[in-house]
Amino acid sequence: MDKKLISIDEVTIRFAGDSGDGMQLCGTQFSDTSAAFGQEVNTFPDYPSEIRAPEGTLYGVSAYQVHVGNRNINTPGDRIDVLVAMNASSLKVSLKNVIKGGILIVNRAGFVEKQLKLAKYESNPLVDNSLNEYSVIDIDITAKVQEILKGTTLTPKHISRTKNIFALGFSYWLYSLPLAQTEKWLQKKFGKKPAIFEANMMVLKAGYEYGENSEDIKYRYKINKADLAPGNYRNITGNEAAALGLIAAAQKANLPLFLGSYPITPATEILHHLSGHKNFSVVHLQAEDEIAGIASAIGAAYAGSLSSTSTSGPGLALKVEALGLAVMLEIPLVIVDVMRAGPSTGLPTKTEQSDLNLAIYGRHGEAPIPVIAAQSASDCFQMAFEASRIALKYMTPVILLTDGYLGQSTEPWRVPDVSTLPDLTPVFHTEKGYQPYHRNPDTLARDWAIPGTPGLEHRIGGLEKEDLTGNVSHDTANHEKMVHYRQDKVDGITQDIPPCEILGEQEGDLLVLAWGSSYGAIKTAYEKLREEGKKLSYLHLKYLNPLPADLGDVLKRFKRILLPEINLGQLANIIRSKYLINIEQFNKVQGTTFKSYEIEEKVNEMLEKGGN
Amino acid sequence: MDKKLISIDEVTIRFAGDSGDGMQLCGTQFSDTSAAFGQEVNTFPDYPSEIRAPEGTLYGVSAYQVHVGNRNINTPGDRIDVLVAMNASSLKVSLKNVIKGGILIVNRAGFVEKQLKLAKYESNPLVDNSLNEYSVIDIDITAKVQEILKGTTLTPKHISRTKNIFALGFSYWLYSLPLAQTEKWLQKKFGKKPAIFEANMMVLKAGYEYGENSEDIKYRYKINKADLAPGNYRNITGNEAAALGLIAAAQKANLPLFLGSYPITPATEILHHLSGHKNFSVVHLQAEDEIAGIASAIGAAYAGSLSSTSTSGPGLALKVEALGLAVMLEIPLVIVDVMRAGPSTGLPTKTEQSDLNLAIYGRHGEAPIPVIAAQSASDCFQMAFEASRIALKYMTPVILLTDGYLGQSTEPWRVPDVSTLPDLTPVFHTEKGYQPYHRNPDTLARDWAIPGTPGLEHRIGGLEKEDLTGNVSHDTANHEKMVHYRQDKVDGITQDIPPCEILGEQEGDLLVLAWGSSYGAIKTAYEKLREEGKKLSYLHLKYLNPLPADLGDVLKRFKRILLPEINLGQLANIIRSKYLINIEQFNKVQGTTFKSYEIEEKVNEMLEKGGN
Amino acid sequence: MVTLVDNINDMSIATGTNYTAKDFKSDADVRWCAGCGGYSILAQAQRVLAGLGIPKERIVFVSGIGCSSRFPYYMDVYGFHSIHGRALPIASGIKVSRPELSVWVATGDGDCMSIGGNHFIHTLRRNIDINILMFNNEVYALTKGQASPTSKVGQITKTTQLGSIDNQFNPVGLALGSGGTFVARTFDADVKHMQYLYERAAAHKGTAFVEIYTNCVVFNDSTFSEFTDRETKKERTVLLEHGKPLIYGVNNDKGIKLDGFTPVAVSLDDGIHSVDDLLVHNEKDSTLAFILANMTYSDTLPRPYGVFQAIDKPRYEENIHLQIQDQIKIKGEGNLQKLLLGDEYWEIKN
Amino acid sequence: MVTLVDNINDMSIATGTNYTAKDFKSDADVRWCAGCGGYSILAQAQRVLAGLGIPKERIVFVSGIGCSSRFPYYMDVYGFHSIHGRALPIASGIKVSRPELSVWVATGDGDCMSIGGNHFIHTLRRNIDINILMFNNEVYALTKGQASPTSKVGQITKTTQLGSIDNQFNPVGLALGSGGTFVARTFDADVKHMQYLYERAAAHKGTAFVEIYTNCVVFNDSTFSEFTDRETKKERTVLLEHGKPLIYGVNNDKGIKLDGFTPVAVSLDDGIHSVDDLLVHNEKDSTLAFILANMTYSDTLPRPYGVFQAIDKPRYEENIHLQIQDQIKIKGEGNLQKLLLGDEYWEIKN
Ligand SMILES: Cc1ncc(C[n+]2csc(CCOP(=O)(O)OP(=O)(O)O)c2C)c(N)n1
Ligand SMILES: Cc1ncc(C[n+]2csc(CCOP(=O)(O)OP(=O)(O)O)c2C)c(N)n1
Ligand code: SF4
Ligand code: SF4
Ligand SMILES: [Mg+2]
Ligand SMILES: [Mg+2]
Repeated sequence: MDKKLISIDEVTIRFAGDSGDGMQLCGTQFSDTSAAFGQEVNTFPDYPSEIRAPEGTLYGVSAYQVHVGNRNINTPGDRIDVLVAMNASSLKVSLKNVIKGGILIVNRAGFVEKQLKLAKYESNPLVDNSLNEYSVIDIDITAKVQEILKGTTLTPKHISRTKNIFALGFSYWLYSLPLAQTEKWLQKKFGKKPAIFEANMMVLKAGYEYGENSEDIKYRYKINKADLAPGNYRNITGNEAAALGLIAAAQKANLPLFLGSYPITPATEILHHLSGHKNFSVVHLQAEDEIAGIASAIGAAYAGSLSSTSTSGPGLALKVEALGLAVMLEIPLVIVDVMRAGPSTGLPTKTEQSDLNLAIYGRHGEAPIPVIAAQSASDCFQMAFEASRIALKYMTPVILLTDGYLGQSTEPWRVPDVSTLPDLTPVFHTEKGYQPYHRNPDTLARDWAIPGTPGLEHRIGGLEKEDLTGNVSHDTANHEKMVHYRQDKVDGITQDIPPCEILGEQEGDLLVLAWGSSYGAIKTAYEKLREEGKKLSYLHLKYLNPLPADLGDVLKRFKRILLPEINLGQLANIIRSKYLINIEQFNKVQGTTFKSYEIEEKVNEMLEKGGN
Repeated sequence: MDKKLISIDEVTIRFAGDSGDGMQLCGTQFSDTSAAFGQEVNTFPDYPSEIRAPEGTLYGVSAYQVHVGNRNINTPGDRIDVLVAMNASSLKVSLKNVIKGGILIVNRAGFVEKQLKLAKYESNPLVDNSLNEYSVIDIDITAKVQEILKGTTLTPKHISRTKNIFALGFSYWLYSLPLAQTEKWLQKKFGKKPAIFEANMMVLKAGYEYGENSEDIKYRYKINKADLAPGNYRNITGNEAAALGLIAAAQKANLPLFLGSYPITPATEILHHLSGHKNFSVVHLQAEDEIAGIASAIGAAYAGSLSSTSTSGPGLALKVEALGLAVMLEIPLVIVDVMRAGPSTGLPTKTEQSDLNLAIYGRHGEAPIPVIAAQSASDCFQMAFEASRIALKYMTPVILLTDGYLGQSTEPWRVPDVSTLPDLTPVFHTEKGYQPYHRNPDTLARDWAIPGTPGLEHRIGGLEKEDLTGNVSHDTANHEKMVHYRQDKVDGITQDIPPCEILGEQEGDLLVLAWGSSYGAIKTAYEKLREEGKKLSYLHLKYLNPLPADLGDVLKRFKRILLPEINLGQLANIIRSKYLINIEQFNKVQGTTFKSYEIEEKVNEMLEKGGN
Repeated sequence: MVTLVDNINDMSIATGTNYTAKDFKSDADVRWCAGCGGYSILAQAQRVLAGLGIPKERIVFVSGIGCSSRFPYYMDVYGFHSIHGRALPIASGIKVSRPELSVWVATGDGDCMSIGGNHFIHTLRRNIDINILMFNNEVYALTKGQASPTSKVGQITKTTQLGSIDNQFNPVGLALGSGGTFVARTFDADVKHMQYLYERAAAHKGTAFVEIYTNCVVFNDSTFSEFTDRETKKERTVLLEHGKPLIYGVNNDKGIKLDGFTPVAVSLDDGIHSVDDLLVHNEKDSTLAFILANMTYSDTLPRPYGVFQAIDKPRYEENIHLQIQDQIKIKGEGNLQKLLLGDEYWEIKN
Repeated sequence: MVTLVDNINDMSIATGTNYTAKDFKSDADVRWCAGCGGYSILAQAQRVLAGLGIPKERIVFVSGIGCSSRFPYYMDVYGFHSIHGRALPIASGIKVSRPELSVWVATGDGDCMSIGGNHFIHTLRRNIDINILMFNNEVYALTKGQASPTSKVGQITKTTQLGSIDNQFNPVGLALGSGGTFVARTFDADVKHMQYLYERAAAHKGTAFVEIYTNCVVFNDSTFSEFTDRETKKERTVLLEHGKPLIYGVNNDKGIKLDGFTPVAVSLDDGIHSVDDLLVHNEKDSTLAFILANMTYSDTLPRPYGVFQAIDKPRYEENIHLQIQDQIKIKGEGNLQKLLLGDEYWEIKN
């Protein structure tokens, strides 16, 4: 049948179904295919917080959202253009985010009485006209796969499990994407079970052909390839990227990598990844708690590893005392905090930017620690590497902030050529005449000698250290000197971080200032507004302590500064106290990152209203 | 013999000797006597950090400094007017703080060869003219007491131990103070051992008479009584005062008092005191660690006690996660942090104001907690009471900051009439229809029902709570609402705290702004400068989060604001970010509080140099 | 001083206690996976509490974080879902400050023995009268499958992809080593025995520790099946009953005797051994409890369950209140004014 | 990959090891009170280490906070005076990342068993090869005298002014309950035996726990005197020696026999008992270790000291490095570029 082929720039498609329906697979396959095809992609999985919620319930819905397009794809999409809903609950839960006029691809078999009841529908939305504002593509996928696989050796249960593959095939057809990527993946996964492989391929193709053959469907879409820099690409989550960043840094530092960690949502995958790369000599200890996690990492750092610990807010809270020790010891250590919504246990699976205060200020005594933040999933690689670089060069613990959103979301990552990554090899002191607290005059980093080095036996610890010798000192003037050294060392890192990179006007009326995972939404909004001819500038901070040396000057060049944060204004307060400058806050504390339209609206509002 | 009686306003006398020499006793007796006589008094003990350092060593010196006068005595004295030195090491250690022309009362027997060597003296300072700039009163106290007690039944060891009493008697003579107070004390202490009592009295009187009879001594001094408000007075340390403040609050709240704590210098005495008042029904648990300390306190608060935990920096660091829980639970809890010099173990016996950041910002997530600070030893009573009041009224944890200096120092305290203390009795919810997160519209405090109340069984915890019901809620809009409630509740306490009390001009050129234990030194300097006719104002903050409602206006009324702190500027940053106002910092991080002359000099320098 | 707390305590005496299990069910939907061992543990708790005669409002359930720690939401008593690992010190604060409350803790092997390990050993040491129900599923379930301190050596989890290399705690041994006064083990599948142990735990004065082997269908399915499956249970477990010989086996044809102090399995049909040769359990014997605990991970001996030890020791909360009463007797109820004045005060007159 | 760390390791092999105790003395003044038990513990450590043949630079001493924890300052090896309670996880990080180092921990009863309790039980569980010297003075000394978890019931301290009401840990029992593989006890006053245990601890593969009864002259003077005073020691203690019967008494005239599994004291002069009746110690028997541990606070039985248990179990640090070597064998040494590319990458061409 002939269909009208419509060329579009982007689409947001959400695969939603029951936890057992394989929606995560649909989503990852769709995004891999579109990325490999050459489009820009950004995704976000949305699991239920229950491990295995009862079938068909509202809180048991599992979804995966994919945003693809030919440019400016920095978020998983604010609103849904296409919803694949495998049952009633998944429709109920997601519909509010579908744009009016959007496409609903529904599995009719998921809207029988029992499912409707679980979804708390009074009547069947597929027949009660409540979906009139949408294009509904209503397929009895369950019946289809039964039909397709009737003759095979697959059990009815197995057959039913291929529903998602049908939906996937249909989606490929709808967006003119090839089946090859998924075929390859199925081959790999079921290579040893050809019957299952064949069955899946049959269903995949049937889904594809269903689109081709259906009389009801008059359109299909096409999105051009994006203009991507040449290179090798892969999809990656923030948590995996952070883990790889640490491994890369250790390799580049010629040091063994150590991770002392305790599982916690949404940071656990860092531990999973690092415990799974033993042929990279990654040594890990799943500790009895977060304190032992960081303490063991401190021990390994002292002994000469590139050492790290990964956690989320409640765990960072428990590491506070040991962080102070790391400051006093002046040893390299990377702490990755994948932030989640607090306070306390809060909303463990939701994201938030509210650990910044804790990261910067959360120590007793004067105990400065550099704090940096990743801006996107793949940037977690870059920033984990950078945290390691700073830690080794300045002999200091470094806190890397990512968040639940970055940790779980994926985007294509242009994999760096490892030979281009800088060398991080530290210089261990091995000569006689070692003074543990003698400092490099440029960096103020102290000299590092590790156990095993003959003749350099020395003692360090948490009591105040005497300048140069590192002996315990109760001398009050020495204490003040050391307090200043520690502060100056961290402050001095400003010399070593890139100056502010302002997008848009270099001075002017309105600067949007941000950090962390808000990047995607703001970048999208910024591009859109610029295309509309709006005058605004955007500065995204990746270094939060110390702040870039030129930030004060930059801020003064703008009349108004808007600072969106997923907290009550933590960075805003820091900027205010440092530069005595007025900041307009835009805060959202709803466990999700910004939507780009929220930023757009806010900026438009400010641009219209004019000066404050 | 006739001596010239010189009238003076104040004197700082320091009793210094070996750890075993009984210098703490000398100091407390002298201060008790002078306080009971009607003078103003302020004291500070200075122990060695070793438990029992070898005899005669420099680091084994134990001292007790007493500052008495007829007005404006707010510190233990910047510089020493009179040093009692029982041995060579104690002279060596203290001499640098003695004013030129000051009086040195030395025990000649403590300057024999062995002692000189331990003190690292090349030659005997008593004979080598190195003390020419001082008035040296050189007595062989050891020989004196041997002579006096020759006939008694006391062993030589016991006899030698009375040396301090001789020095005390002589000091009383020198400053025209009566022996009665010490006689009473000796009576009480040795009532059952009349021989020892008698011996001590003989020595005490002999010391007194030595002054009267010595030909070398031409002067004695007299300090008039201070103009004190009538009432009952006692000397008290900050740690004891804090403990009593909690007991008083519990009594006034008609609640049992619970303390869950773990020993740590310099906060341990709070635990000592509270575990020692069982007839006040104080229930304490010396926990296995600081986490269990606060966790047990949270449990007791949940169960209906006025609940508290006491600690110092490293311990507060460990309580960070549990503090977040207390915020989410919205239960009353008092956390006393007796700050010491950090980071890490730092200088455990030295004071610092560097836990303010941790107290205010040290939680993951948005987790506001009210923070207040005591300004003097006796003020710890008042502020512990106030912390309890806020905790119970607003259903919130409250952090009270004191420090090692306040905790150990003593000053006379005008004991309040307990009937004048406000009633703090909370209202427990007991009626049906209980909603755990229903709030009092004025305070935003939630309703409190405790276990044991029939029909009000309910569940709370660390996950985000639904408004009103307190059920677990993953709803994102609810989360934002609750985040704001918690913040607004703490911010709203401004309505309930006194407005700023500015000393001096209510507007003008220079405002000294301060908090915590700097009070004594600044108040002293302020009074002195005002007497000299200088124009300046002084505002001491006791409420740090939230800050007083009128603070912003107040600050704007001054051209320059000086903020002295024993840290690198933690309050200064908070003030800056809140009011976007320029603050001139004056920071000292040497493990001791300010000297009043340091403040004087700084203020004078600013007044001379003029505007910035 | 009659406090508000006292008043509230008085009120609760009036409450009727003719409960059924249903009275202990809260409104909250139980959100464990279908097949999770938690359901049975919960149902038995509701059943047993109904029969204890304790007014509902006097009962408090505290938990940490984990699948198991969601327990308090499902019980219609006072409930406190706290933070990871801290249920025991929180419960301690409740019990020490309000000894008249019946305080229970629901916890997991991770919550109790990993991050909460220190509180565990110290609570047992102080012997505070708390009843601990530890769901041991030998895995971290809520965080989706990592090794816990009770995971088997070689167990594959997301953090031990090549098999766990941490040695396994024996929770009963750890409890005994900490001075635990009531130490017991049961299975989620053994409804009656679970009920029996809950009753015993409730009756015990001092900390009662009940380890419950709990099936996690998702992350560690069937790990205890040899002990719980009808076919193998009788051969692979032995029930400890005070005063009774240790007999087991499908036909009750096997037993445990001591060879010196080493337990060995014997057949009662071998013509050599009879019931009289068998070890007779004694809950009061701390040494025996250790011997039995040491059988835990044996491949050849059956896994013991039941009450390993039930002995009497001083309880912190009781003694502190005794000290308080004592001091009040000796010194009189505290007089605040006198306390503030202290021993050495003076008067300044006008 | 030959790392810098490897290079440094190579350098140290050249070092001579003809040490005397003096080589292990650092420059720092020892600042314990005169008469403190620490002096002897320190001197023996210096003596024993000199004889071990381990290059000084390969030895690391880690401690927490307490009088006891000042230990590393006095030893001229790599020293790490950390924070309260965390010596063991820090030492674990050192040992797991650098298994070739000889890692020791000096700690106190408060540092190790109070705030550090969780790390203690988990270190023993993992059996990481660390030698723990725990100075047990049954008090918090550095903070000037509060009760510790090993303080006696009834002990008067600043926080237990009416006598402690916390039950007392038995460190040996707790260590055994945690799965400790080498568990021993000695006295500060018994110079030779201390040396012997240090040597045994050093030789043991896995965590070695040595409890040292230590006199604190200031805050808990003479609390162990019945076990250390010449007059009473022989009657109040019994030495455990592998393969030897448990004999004690001034005239070696008493012994311990087992009555079932209950240890009882018997006289060898009573005409009834002979040495053959006595319990023979076996370090390899975990059950026996518990039985002996349970004698600890008995008033009628002598206090056992020596090696309660010395058994072999897998060590975490060894196994993780084996897994690493294994994986390298199987997969080849990690190729960073390949790792970053992952399994599913694609190329975008110009
Ligand atoms: C401080 C802190 N660390 C880590 C976590 C993450 N966490 C939640 S539950 C859990 C383990 C639960 O295991 P277990 O107690 O055995 O409970 P189960 O889910 O198996 O019943 C962990 C590590 C947390 N919530 N808080
Ligand atoms: C986090 C923290 N809590 C508390 C303290 C205070 N503190 C220092 S040592 C100590 C107890 C030491 O007892 P122990 O380990 O038995 O050592 P000892 O002095 O008796 O040798 C305490 C509570 C601290 N330094 N840090
Ligand atoms: S994941 Fe396991 S423990 Fe958690 S609810 Fe499911 S079956 Fe139970
Ligand atoms: S206080 Fe006790 S433990 Fe500390 S140094 Fe002195 S004697 Fe030793
Ligand atoms: Mg578990
Ligand atoms: Mg001790």
